[in-house]
Amino acid sequence: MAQDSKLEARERDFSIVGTRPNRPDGIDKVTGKARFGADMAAPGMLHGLILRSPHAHARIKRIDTSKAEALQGVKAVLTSKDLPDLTGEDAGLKDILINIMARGTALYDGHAVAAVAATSKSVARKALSLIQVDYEVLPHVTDVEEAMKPGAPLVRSDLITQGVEPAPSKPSNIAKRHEFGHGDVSKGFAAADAVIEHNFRTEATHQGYIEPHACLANLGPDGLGEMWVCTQGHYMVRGTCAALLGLDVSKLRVTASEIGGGFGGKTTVFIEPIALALSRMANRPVKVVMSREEVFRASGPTAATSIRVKIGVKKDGKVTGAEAELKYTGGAYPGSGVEYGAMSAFACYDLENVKIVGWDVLSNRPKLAAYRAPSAPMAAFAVESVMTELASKIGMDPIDLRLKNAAKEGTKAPYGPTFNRIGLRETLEAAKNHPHYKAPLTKNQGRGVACGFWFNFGGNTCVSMNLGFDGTVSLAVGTPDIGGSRASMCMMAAEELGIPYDKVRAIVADTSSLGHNDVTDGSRVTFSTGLATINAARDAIKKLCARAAKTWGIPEDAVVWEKGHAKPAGGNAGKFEPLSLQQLAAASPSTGGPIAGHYEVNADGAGVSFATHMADAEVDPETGSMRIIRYTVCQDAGKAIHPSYVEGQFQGGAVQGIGWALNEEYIYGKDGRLQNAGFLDYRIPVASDLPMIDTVIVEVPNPGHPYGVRGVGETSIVPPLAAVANAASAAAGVRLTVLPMSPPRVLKAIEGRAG
Amino acid sequence: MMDGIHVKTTINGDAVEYVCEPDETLLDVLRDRLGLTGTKEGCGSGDCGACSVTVDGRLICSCLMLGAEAQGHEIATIEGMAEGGKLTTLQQKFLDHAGLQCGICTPGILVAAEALLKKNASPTETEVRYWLAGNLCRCTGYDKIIRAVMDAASDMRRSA
Amino acid sequence: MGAIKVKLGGPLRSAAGGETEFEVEATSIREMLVRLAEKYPRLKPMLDGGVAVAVDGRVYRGAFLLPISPDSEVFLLPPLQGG
Amino acid sequence: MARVLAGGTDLIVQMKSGRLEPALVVDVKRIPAMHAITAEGGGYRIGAAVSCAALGEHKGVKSLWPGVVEAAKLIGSTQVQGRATMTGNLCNASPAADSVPALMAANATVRVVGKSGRRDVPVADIQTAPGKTSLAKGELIESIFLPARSPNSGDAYLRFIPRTEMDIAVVGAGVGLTLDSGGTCTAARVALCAVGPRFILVDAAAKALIGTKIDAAALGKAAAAASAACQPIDDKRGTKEFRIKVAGVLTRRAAMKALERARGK
Repeated sequence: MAQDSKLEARERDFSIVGTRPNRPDGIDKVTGKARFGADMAAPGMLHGLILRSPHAHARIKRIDTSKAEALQGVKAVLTSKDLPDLTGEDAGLKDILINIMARGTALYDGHAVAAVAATSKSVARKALSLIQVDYEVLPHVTDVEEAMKPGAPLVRSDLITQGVEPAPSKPSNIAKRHEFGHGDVSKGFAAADAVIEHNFRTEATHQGYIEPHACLANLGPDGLGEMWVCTQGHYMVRGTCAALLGLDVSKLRVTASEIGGGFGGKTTVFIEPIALALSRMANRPVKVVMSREEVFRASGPTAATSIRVKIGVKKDGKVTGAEAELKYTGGAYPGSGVEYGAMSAFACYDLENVKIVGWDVLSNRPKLAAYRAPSAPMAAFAVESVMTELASKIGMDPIDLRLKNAAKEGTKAPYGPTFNRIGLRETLEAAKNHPHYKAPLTKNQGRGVACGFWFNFGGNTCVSMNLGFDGTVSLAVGTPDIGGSRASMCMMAAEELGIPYDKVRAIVADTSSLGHNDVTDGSRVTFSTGLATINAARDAIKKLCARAAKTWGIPEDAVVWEKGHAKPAGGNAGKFEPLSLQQLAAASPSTGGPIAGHYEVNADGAGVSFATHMADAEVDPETGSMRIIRYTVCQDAGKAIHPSYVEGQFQGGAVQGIGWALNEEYIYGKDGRLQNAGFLDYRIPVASDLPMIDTVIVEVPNPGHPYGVRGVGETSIVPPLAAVANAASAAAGVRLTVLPMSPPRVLKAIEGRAG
Repeated sequence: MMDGIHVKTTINGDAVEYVCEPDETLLDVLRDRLGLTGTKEGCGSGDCGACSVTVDGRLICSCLMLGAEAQGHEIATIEGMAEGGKLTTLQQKFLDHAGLQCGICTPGILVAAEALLKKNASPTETEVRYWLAGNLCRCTGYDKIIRAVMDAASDMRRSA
Repeated sequence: MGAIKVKLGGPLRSAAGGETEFEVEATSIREMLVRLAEKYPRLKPMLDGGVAVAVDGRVYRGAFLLPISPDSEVFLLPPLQGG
Repeated sequence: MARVLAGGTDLIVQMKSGRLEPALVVDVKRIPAMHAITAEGGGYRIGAAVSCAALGEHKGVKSLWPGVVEAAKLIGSTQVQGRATMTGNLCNASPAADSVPALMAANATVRVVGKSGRRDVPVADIQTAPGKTSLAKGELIESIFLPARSPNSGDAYLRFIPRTEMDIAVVGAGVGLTLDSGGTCTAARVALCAVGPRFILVDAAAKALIGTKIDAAALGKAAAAASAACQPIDDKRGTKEFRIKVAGVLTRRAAMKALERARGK
């Protein structure tokens, strides 16, 4: 049952929610005490390293590990033959197995082919150099359009396209076709006064978290194991490792370290099962830490895309038809996430006629992982670029054009369902009324606006709350805290219980101490862990009231909870001095024992979220250099629990989007090898590249959360690619359709512009 | 294997001795041999600044210095910043301004920002941004970090 | 029990030969999915692979015991992912 | 194989990546003289171990050859400048080294020391190919000498990078100029980086400036000469076409900046 559907967002006076207290993990993080993935050591620990394919596509003819095994200090050498396939019918798990260690064929530059565990890093390095691999290099393909062509080198020999009728008889690199929409687009375009169609390209980008993947694993011969991992989901790590290595889930205890950024990239496993398997072989703890180069070559970047968008409008700005074809490649495995691009592409608009087709394409690139609103930013880049072009074509203000077509409550979304209460219009109005929108621009400057949408979701969540005899509260959650969520959880618990914020301490519990929790993803933590925390608090309150009732000798339903105290419900209930949480907790040994609150749910009703961004760009027309000189984010947060961290999510997403728009890209050589596997040439924004990022928190409550919370983490990366492209195109005087808008591309476009 | 090198140095004011491999970086020594894991490794090539420390007061990346080079020098790391358990103004401002999300870049940024404020008590926003250009942060978009540093500088000027 | 109109999105639609709407008798999401797979076997592999179900605009990834009625708007979607 | 360790910002990265496995690393920072900046003949001698950060704090060098100092201050981050040296930048022999065109524009020399004694060599003669120098086995650079500057002279270095910091030059241009009392250019040096396997001293660009008041026409000619001298490659940092165009743009801009300095502004 969706228990939470009964909870209604209500206007209430919050005393803690909406304030900005310091985070509970703050002092550890400003003093260097916080322990991240690579910061843990264990007695007898070995160091694991992974050997990776230097080829984009190659058959592994032979691996000779004998010399490495003979090296003093080497305790385990592992290849795919040490990882029997236990995945059964689970195709997704099979792909993970193939990805963590190549089985016969290396599918991309950086694909793992062997691993070692040794007594020191230097011995492990030496051992890697002693492993001999004979490769037969195979033809490769990294470009999405090339990969779709008939006759392209086949990434997987047995892939038959799904979603196409009749099913093709021959394998290809196309995994799936997706289609969404409603109405009749040809009728829509026929009714339009202006139609614009463009092709767009975007390169793969990386989440760029500063902390490389790291884990410490220990697995004994009895099948009992422990892991310390930087991950967005330690239950996911437990489940996946257990399934791949044939272990009982409950015998594997996984602790989530502090996590140094994830943004979706740590929602799956790469090194964790390898570390565990090495530990099993060596019967010693093994630590594996990726190098930055490995992170770029062998973790999970985004899709690279090719997108065609066509939109038609009436002179008054009403969109009559909208169509998109999206081609995404997410590496050598199905699952480019093109469906999320397809579903979100036109989700900002109330459209009668809309059709989106998505193609999921394989190529010799690393296996994609999620990146903040996965797949939506590229689709929004294409759609919002065309919307802005249409606005200028019909002489309409770009915000007015969007307002004219904005999705609202009751709009049938292009991906199917009908929207409940949403806040797109409010974000557009906030942008239009912001001083930024009216600020003058000078020569070589341009302003861009774009909207963005993300679904958000809930998922399996389990929270436990324990009251100490001194009346303080320990809160155990199972969703790793990436951006300050422990602070938000403490705030919601304190709000509900009616006690001060600093009387609650939240921890991220290990997998043996709390029931299953899904990964920290889908902007779900403040929503679903928050919802579970509030309900765990209500569960505790119910018990507190029962203890008070018992103490007073009155019925339980004659007790109410107000401002941290149990009180008789009214005059008829009797006259008793209110009992504080602290008093009830102190007395609990004599009223029935310790008091705790719990809540378990598969949360639904996350509430979609929208944003409108504005960017000002300035171009150096002689070099094509583009700077962002002003930026404003207006986003619907539903209800901001800790506004500073909401703003932080807005700002962080916006800047990641700015990087994606201007400089970040995977650059492959003709040999299919990644040429920029480092922070030197994979150019994420640095402090001096940026202005301050203004924020406007719009609050249109989500009816699916007791406080009205909507997830905020992901939506902020959806509009900036387009907002920057629109600003940059205005500054350069030419429509820029290829990301990143790196200086050589911009300069070429400026020199090629008509007139 | 090459023979280890015996090094005597000073870290956060304390005399420290260790033996390291000749090609081992100061970062590896700090983290793996001395348990000073507050200094982080984000890239190992001097491109992210997470391993920032000072050597004789000069800001450097500890991944670009050998452990053997520390002989006779004075090293300062994040662990030495909060003297006697009291946060510095700068550390406190990072908390007040929510100048961190995941916190992995925070030690390096604090060490770098402190070095800036020792050199320049009244930096402009642009000066702060350029000084910290070598400290990558992927979470915050830098806004709140810059505000925290500017506010700390302002408070420190007032109390100076 | 009444006939539920189920609308399809994504590859389900293509797998169904371009048909976008199906009618099945069901009172809950789970029952609807079971009936749909019985009635249209070629949808089964994709249904087994995981779907999200939107009922009256709200997307469910798990709560498949949720009651649905003939006036519910029911949409089948690919399972959602996030970052 | 032995390697000299100065700032280590290139060497240690190469060692860690396994590209280089020296049998011996010689830390020249232990030689006190290597840290010195000394006035000599109206110019300055800069020890091989002087970090870019230390150089940037030296008021004398900064006022004499501001272009050289601004180039040195572009190498990497604040942290990298705390260790990196101009000598290391030169000996690493990457054709994209920022400090080298500025040193060439300043007509700097280096003092090479080896078994057979010391010799002074123009900066331009050190790098011979990507990763290769003219230094013989057993030789190392002891110091860089920045000569005295003629009156009414100025220098400047500009580079193009995609971001505002932290990148390797896609193109770099260093210009040194001398004017007579009437404002006519009497001497000029123009040097480029990252547009060929070696640094390029563009005599044709210098000639385009000499004898002019460095007006728009002369600047245009110098820019065209700089572009014409480029032999760049397409790579992850930029295209051939882009580098050729931007080499001209930067040459013009650097010349204008050097001109301002020569005029005492």
